[in-house]
Amino acid sequence: MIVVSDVHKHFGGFRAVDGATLEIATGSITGLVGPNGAGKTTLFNVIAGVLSPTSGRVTMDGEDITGLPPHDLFHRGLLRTFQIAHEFASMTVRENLMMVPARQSGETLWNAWFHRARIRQEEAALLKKADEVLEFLTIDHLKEERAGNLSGGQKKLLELGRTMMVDAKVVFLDEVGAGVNRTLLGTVGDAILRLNRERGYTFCMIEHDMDFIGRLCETVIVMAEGRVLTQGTIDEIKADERVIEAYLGTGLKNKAS
Amino acid sequence: MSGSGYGDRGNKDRSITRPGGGTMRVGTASGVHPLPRDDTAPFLIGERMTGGYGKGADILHDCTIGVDPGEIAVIVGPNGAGKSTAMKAVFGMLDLRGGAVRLEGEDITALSPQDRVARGMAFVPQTSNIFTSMTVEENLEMGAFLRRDDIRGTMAQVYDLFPILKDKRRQAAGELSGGQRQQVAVGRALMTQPRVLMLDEPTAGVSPIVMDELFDRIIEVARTGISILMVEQNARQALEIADKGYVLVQGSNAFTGTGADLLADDDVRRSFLGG
Amino acid sequence: MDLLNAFVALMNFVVIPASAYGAQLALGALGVTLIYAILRFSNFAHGDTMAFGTMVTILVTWALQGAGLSLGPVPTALLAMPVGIFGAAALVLLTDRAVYRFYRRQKAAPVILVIVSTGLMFIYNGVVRFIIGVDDQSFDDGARFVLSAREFREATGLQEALTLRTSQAITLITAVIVVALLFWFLNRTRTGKSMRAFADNEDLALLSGISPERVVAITWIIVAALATVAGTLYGLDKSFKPFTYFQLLLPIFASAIVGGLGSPVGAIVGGFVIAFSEVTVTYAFKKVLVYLLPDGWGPDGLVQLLGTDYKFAVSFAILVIVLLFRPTGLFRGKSG
Amino acid sequence: MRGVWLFALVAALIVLSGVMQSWNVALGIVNMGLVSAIMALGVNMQWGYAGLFNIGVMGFVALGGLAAVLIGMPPVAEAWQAGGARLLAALALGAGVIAAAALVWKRMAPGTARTLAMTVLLIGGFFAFRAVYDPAASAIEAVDPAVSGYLGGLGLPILLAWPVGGLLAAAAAWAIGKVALGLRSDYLAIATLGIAEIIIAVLKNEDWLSRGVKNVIGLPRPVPYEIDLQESAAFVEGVGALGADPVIASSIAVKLGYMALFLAVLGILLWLSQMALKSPWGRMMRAIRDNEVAAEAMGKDVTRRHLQIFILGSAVLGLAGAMMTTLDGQLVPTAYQPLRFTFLVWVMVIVGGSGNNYGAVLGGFLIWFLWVQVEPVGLWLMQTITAGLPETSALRTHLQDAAAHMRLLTMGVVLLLVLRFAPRGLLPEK
Amino acid sequence: QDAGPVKIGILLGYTGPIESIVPGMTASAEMAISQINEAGGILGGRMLEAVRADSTCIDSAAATAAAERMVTSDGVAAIMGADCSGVTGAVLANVAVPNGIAMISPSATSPGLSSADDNDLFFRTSPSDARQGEVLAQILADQDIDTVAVTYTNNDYGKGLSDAFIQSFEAQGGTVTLNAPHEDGKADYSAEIGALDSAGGDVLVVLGYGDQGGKGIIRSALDAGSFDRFMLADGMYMQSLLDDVGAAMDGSFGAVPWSEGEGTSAFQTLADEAQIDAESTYTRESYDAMALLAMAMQAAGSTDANEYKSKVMEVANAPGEPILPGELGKAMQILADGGDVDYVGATNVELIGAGEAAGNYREYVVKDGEYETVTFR
Ligand SMILES: Nc1ncnc2c1ncn2[C@@H]1O[C@H](COP(=O)(O)OP(=O)(O)OP(=O)(O)O)[C@@H](O)[C@H]1O
Ligand SMILES: Nc1ncnc2c1ncn2[C@@H]1O[C@H](COP(=O)(O)OP(=O)(O)OP(=O)(O)O)[C@@H](O)[C@H]1O
Ligand SMILES: CC(C)C[C@H](N)C(=O)O
Ligand SMILES: [Mg+2]
Ligand SMILES: [Mg+2]
Repeated sequence: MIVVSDVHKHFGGFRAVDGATLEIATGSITGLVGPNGAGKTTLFNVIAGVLSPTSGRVTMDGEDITGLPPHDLFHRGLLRTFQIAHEFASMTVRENLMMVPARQSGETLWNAWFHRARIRQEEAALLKKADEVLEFLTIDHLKEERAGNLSGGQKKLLELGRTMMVDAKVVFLDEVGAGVNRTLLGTVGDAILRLNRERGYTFCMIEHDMDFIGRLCETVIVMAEGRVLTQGTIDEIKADERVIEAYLGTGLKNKAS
Repeated sequence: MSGSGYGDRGNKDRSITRPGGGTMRVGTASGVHPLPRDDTAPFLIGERMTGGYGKGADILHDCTIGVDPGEIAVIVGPNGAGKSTAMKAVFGMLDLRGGAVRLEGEDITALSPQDRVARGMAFVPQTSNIFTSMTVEENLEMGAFLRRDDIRGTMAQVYDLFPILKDKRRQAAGELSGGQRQQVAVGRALMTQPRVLMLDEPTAGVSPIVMDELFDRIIEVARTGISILMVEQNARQALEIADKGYVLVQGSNAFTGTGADLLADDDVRRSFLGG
Repeated sequence: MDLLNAFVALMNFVVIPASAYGAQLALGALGVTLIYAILRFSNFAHGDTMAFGTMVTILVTWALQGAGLSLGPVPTALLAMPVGIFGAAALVLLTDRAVYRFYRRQKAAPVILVIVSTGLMFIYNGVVRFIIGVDDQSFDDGARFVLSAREFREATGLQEALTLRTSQAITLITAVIVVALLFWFLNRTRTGKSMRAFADNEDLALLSGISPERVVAITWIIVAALATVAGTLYGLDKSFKPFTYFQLLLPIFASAIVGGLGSPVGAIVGGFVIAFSEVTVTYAFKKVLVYLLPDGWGPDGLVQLLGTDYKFAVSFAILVIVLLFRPTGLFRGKSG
Repeated sequence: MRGVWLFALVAALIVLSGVMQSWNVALGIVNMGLVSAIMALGVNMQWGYAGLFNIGVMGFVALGGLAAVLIGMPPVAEAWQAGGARLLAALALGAGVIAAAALVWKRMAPGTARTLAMTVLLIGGFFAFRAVYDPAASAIEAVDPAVSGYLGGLGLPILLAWPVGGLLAAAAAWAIGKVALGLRSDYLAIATLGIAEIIIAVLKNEDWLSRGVKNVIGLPRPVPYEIDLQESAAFVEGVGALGADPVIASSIAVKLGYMALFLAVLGILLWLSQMALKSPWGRMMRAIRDNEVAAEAMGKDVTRRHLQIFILGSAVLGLAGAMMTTLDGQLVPTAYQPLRFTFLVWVMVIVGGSGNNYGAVLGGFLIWFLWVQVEPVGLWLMQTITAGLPETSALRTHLQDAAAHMRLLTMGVVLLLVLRFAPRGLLPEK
Repeated sequence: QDAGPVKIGILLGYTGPIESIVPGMTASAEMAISQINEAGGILGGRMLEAVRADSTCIDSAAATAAAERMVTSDGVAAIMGADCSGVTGAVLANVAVPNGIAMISPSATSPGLSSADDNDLFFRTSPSDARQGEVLAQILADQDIDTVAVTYTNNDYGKGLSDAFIQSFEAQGGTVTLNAPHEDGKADYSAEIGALDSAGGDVLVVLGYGDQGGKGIIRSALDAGSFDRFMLADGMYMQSLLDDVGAAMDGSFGAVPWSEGEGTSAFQTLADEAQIDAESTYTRESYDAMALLAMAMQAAGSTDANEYKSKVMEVANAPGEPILPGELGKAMQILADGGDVDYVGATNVELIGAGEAAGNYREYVVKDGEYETVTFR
């Protein structure tokens, strides 16, 4: 369980996150929604150790993880994707995935020089896994392509793919759906569900696509102006006046003629 | 760009910094003849475009997209289908190996992007579409760079459209949230008072309320006689307001029709619109 | 206690020389910073661009002197400077067309441009030495001093002298004018703003109808002007020798970086920070203290933090310290 | 394949200069080429693998050179007596002050109090240090300043200086890396440049250490002296049988000796680098280079990896520096110029192809060859151009005098040409 | 091989901080060669041939490479040079000693070279700076000046000379307020002058190069009004300095290796004929250095340094027939006949110790833009 208690993050005088308190239950898929600029990404960055909070605490399974560096959190099983894709542009798509798993013995120079056989074995296993993930994401034809040459949506898929390379405990997804084709997004949703059910991943996802959120998340947290506005099931949220006013709106006013 | 090798590893895609000139340009030199002039053709059309990045393989194959004044044309398709590429091609940021781009019947295939801006075309790219180090207001001013008249009116309209921007007008655009940046980007394009507005996934990452608002505005803008050409992954909403819809698959036109037609087509819905 | 003498000594040996040097560094650093901000690379050929502009100025100065023209107490070189600027601008525009433009079109990585500029540095360097030779060239004329040591002592009767060379005075005045002009241009004019937009996001600038080639050309012209002015002032104040201009590159970069690469204000502040730190840290404060303290209290030692042998290292030490506390320079320059 | 051709081309160029000029010249180029290749490997590790922009190459190379003195030269007993112990005490004191300051910085809460405490500690420490250090240094420097005036070295075999040079550079890199690696590219670059300048300033001015600008000459050699070979009957007989002149043969033999040593070092380093680059370690490094934020989020400890590669690359530079000083037989601090040691090595890496080890080696050889040969070629060119002009023509003398400067110009042109036609270097990364 | 010309290297700084005095040095050395060749060469008719190379004066690596090329590729039998102490020491240790080649330097004056590990291959026709330091200190003593500030060019020569000077000066009770180095080739010396001025002193002793940092220092000092008299060492002696700085130099003084007598005037005449400026520093020493090399080879009957190195002292010093400049042919004849010579040359050559000139200096003062002799020491 991830517990965020009274986290503040200020930029100069601006309070991007202003006292956010929330819980993400182990094994759940929790949605995080809210208007643009509500502080969702900033909160993610605080949890994932990219930004240090102005004040407040974040704990994971009771352990204080506030301010730990991202690589440390990764080793504790906390993964995240980026809203704006962060691919390794000059490496191939497949290498982008193969680099992910932690504690590869080949990442030590000593082994790279003197235990080459062991590395070869590990690499073969990694390669197989990476190819499976790519196939799943329908971009296996691009495995030798430089990741920098992918289309916007393909990069998003690659972001997601990285989280599938390891056994994570908690995965934070920052708008993986934005820019991804809806049909494919359906498949991605299936994958998330499967990872959640079969492997027990906990997910927390920022998303603006209510259908997608509705399909996956038991709990939805709504943020606005740096705080949690409300929390509930998708139906409760959709019915909440404040949420409609601040975030959902009432649909298109002008229809095309 | 993959072929040139001058790049930074990990450099962002700067394929649009390619004014004029290029390796393969349609015209007398390459031996491809401009297509015959056709007065019934749409106001802006990229016709039978074929081409790719740098010396790499073709990404577009005989792809055609077009739009008429006051019309909204929407391009949908799977990731990597070549939608963004097609937009860039229409805006002249890509070297075509075949086909032509015509505005008001005139062949503009050889024009540089900034000349196209001068002809009344505006484009909001999918990524890095704002001046991060400049304030929101300066971003808008830069949108109006080629205009010599008073821009205050237009700016007020943009602020009306996206009220949050007015609050943040003195803030560096790079400090905005994802959705806010998107709004700045569209605002900047509107500042040119274009005749054609090209948008590459303008609603990616914006909240539902802003998306609706944005679509509303796009309709309004279209009603003033401006042509709108946009790529969308929020395809259902987009096609609802579209006069024309194009489905691209692997660089070619797979389906073309009115927005309603496409929405009604089972195949299209299942394969591209998420059921 | 002799406040006046202490003050004069400090002015004479610290404030005035450091100000003039600082102004020269600032002008040089402005050029470097502009290239960095707008064309996005560290231009290692800048020192030699300065040398080239100065060389043209010198040649014209000689011609003018030969023709018997002069500006009275003001150095003739000021009259020749516009031609020098023109020459330097021609050189850099030509270079841009022949070299940089190609890489720009290829969207080459900044490091490639840095290395290309190293190549150009070699070439400019060779050309300058080829034309004017490797030696010191003197081209200052007119009155050497606004205020000379003897005059000052005679006039005031003080033990210490305050001297102000014409070149120092001109340096300070010109620097102020040039900087004011530059800032007005960048922040107030449309062209200036479009340059900032281009610096920020080249692709998008294009989509706003800003012509990159025009921005680039204007940038180079401004840089050439700054380089020539800085070089000429430096040459007037110190001496002209191609190799020294190459060496100037290091303090100039140090200035630009202390201030924050890409930030014009930073470049100016950086220039003065470097110049003053070089002079103060190695200045022996003994004399000043002797004047200030009561008789007999004066220090025996020199009260010098570091020997002048470390002068060069000092500016870098300052630089490193500044960077440790403000990793992108005093004025938050761009990075990477 | 392209690589094979290019290496063959460089080899041919060197052989050609052997035939046209002399084998001594050619071997001289080969030896410095080997050293340059190692330097280029070092820079390539930092830039090519990890994207660290280090332009303080010169400083690390100089530290290697210092190691050669500290290991190879015999100790100066008198100087040790005069102030050795005191000097060591001063250095220990200095290190203690810095450590204490670091401790204060770590332990105390941020704020004015901390800044103040640290400043006071540092300034007080500085004066205390000077009080102990200054007399010790002057006592040492007063010992027969014309020939020694320094502490001397350990008098150990000079080959030992090579790894020690690497260690010295690595230690410096560790210290620099700890403080400066957080900086972004251009800032890191200038910080390293600054630190290199400081290292050189210390070498130039701290006479007790390595005689400062008075230079240390006559370093011991790992290979025999020419004169000994010439005097050895066996050698003279041997080369006599080959019909060679003993003087020339002796100097060639000496150079071949160096070459064998250098080749062995380069070979080992190249193998290690290749293995590292091709392994998951190399992949991780490239990922970090491409996108630090993402690599960090993928569990890679970017800071530590940067430090690691910075230290490794610098150690290689130090090693090369020690080798070069051994080859030169002297430590001349004034010879460490950024143009020669930093820019030139960078040119080698970029022209060779950054990220590719073989590219770095190729660049090392090619650029060094050009650096040496461009001067005579320029001279020849000028003579040819001016051949038609009358002896007394002012233009002719001007042009011929200017020939020496053509070296820089030609270097520049070559560089631009290579970059134009092989933008990612002659042997690009993949 | 025994019939061809005998090559002798001339290794001087054609570029670098003393490039303005090197042409004169080369010309006089080559004048010695042509006189010998006109008189029939050495070793029974073999001609001498000069091979020039650039020592750069400061870049030891470049100088070593140049010397190495002379020895291995041109096959010189001896080296006349190098000029500046730093590069000379380097060439000696790295090239001359390993290859067994003798060197006679006309101008390397560092005291360290007296005790360098040279296998007896190194000589010089100029005195050690240990001597110059004494002379400079004496000049100050004679003028009752007891506090001075010192600045030296930051290299082997400057540092060595300042060490020697300060030692003598302090031994006689003088005070050095500050001993500050300066780098050559910089454009700005205000920091150095600031420190020197603050330290104070009656005169500023400048131990540098007259067309480099030394000149810059003097300029800066005059501009800032901090010193108006300077004491100059050998590296500062050049007309160009007086021409460039102008009237403000009047009253400054210094010393330069010099000699008078028959030999000097004979050289003067020869130099005038050949349009060489005999007054320029180290021209005489260069002539003598070259002459000594040739005579030593002749005396040994060999071009092998191991054989002729022991002859250098013999031909330079008594006993024997005195030889003046211009009489080199005669000397060769005497030596060929098995006689002995005592070379006087242009500088009254008298090699002492490990083979260096005993050292006479001319004390001068600058008056009306000219060097004016005060006395000889
Ligand atoms: N580095 C920064 N400096 C100043 N303000 C910032 C910075 N980063 C974010 N902000 C501000 O913080 C607020 C929250 O930004 P954040 O990116 O967290 O929003 P978000 O909820 O993720 O929105 P979106 O759905 O649009 O991505 C925004 O108003 C933004 O302008
Ligand atoms: N700069 C580039 N260089 C080379 N290939 C590229 C480049 N940009 C995109 N591609 C390739 O072109 C194809 C089409 O890309 P494009 O960006 O047009 O897709 P898209 O339809 O816009 O997809 P998305 O919906 O994901 O944005 C992709 O397969 C991609 O790999
Ligand atoms: C030519 C001279 C100025 C050289 C100087 N005497 C030296 O030893 O370096
Ligand atoms: Mg966000
Ligand atoms: Mg796209």
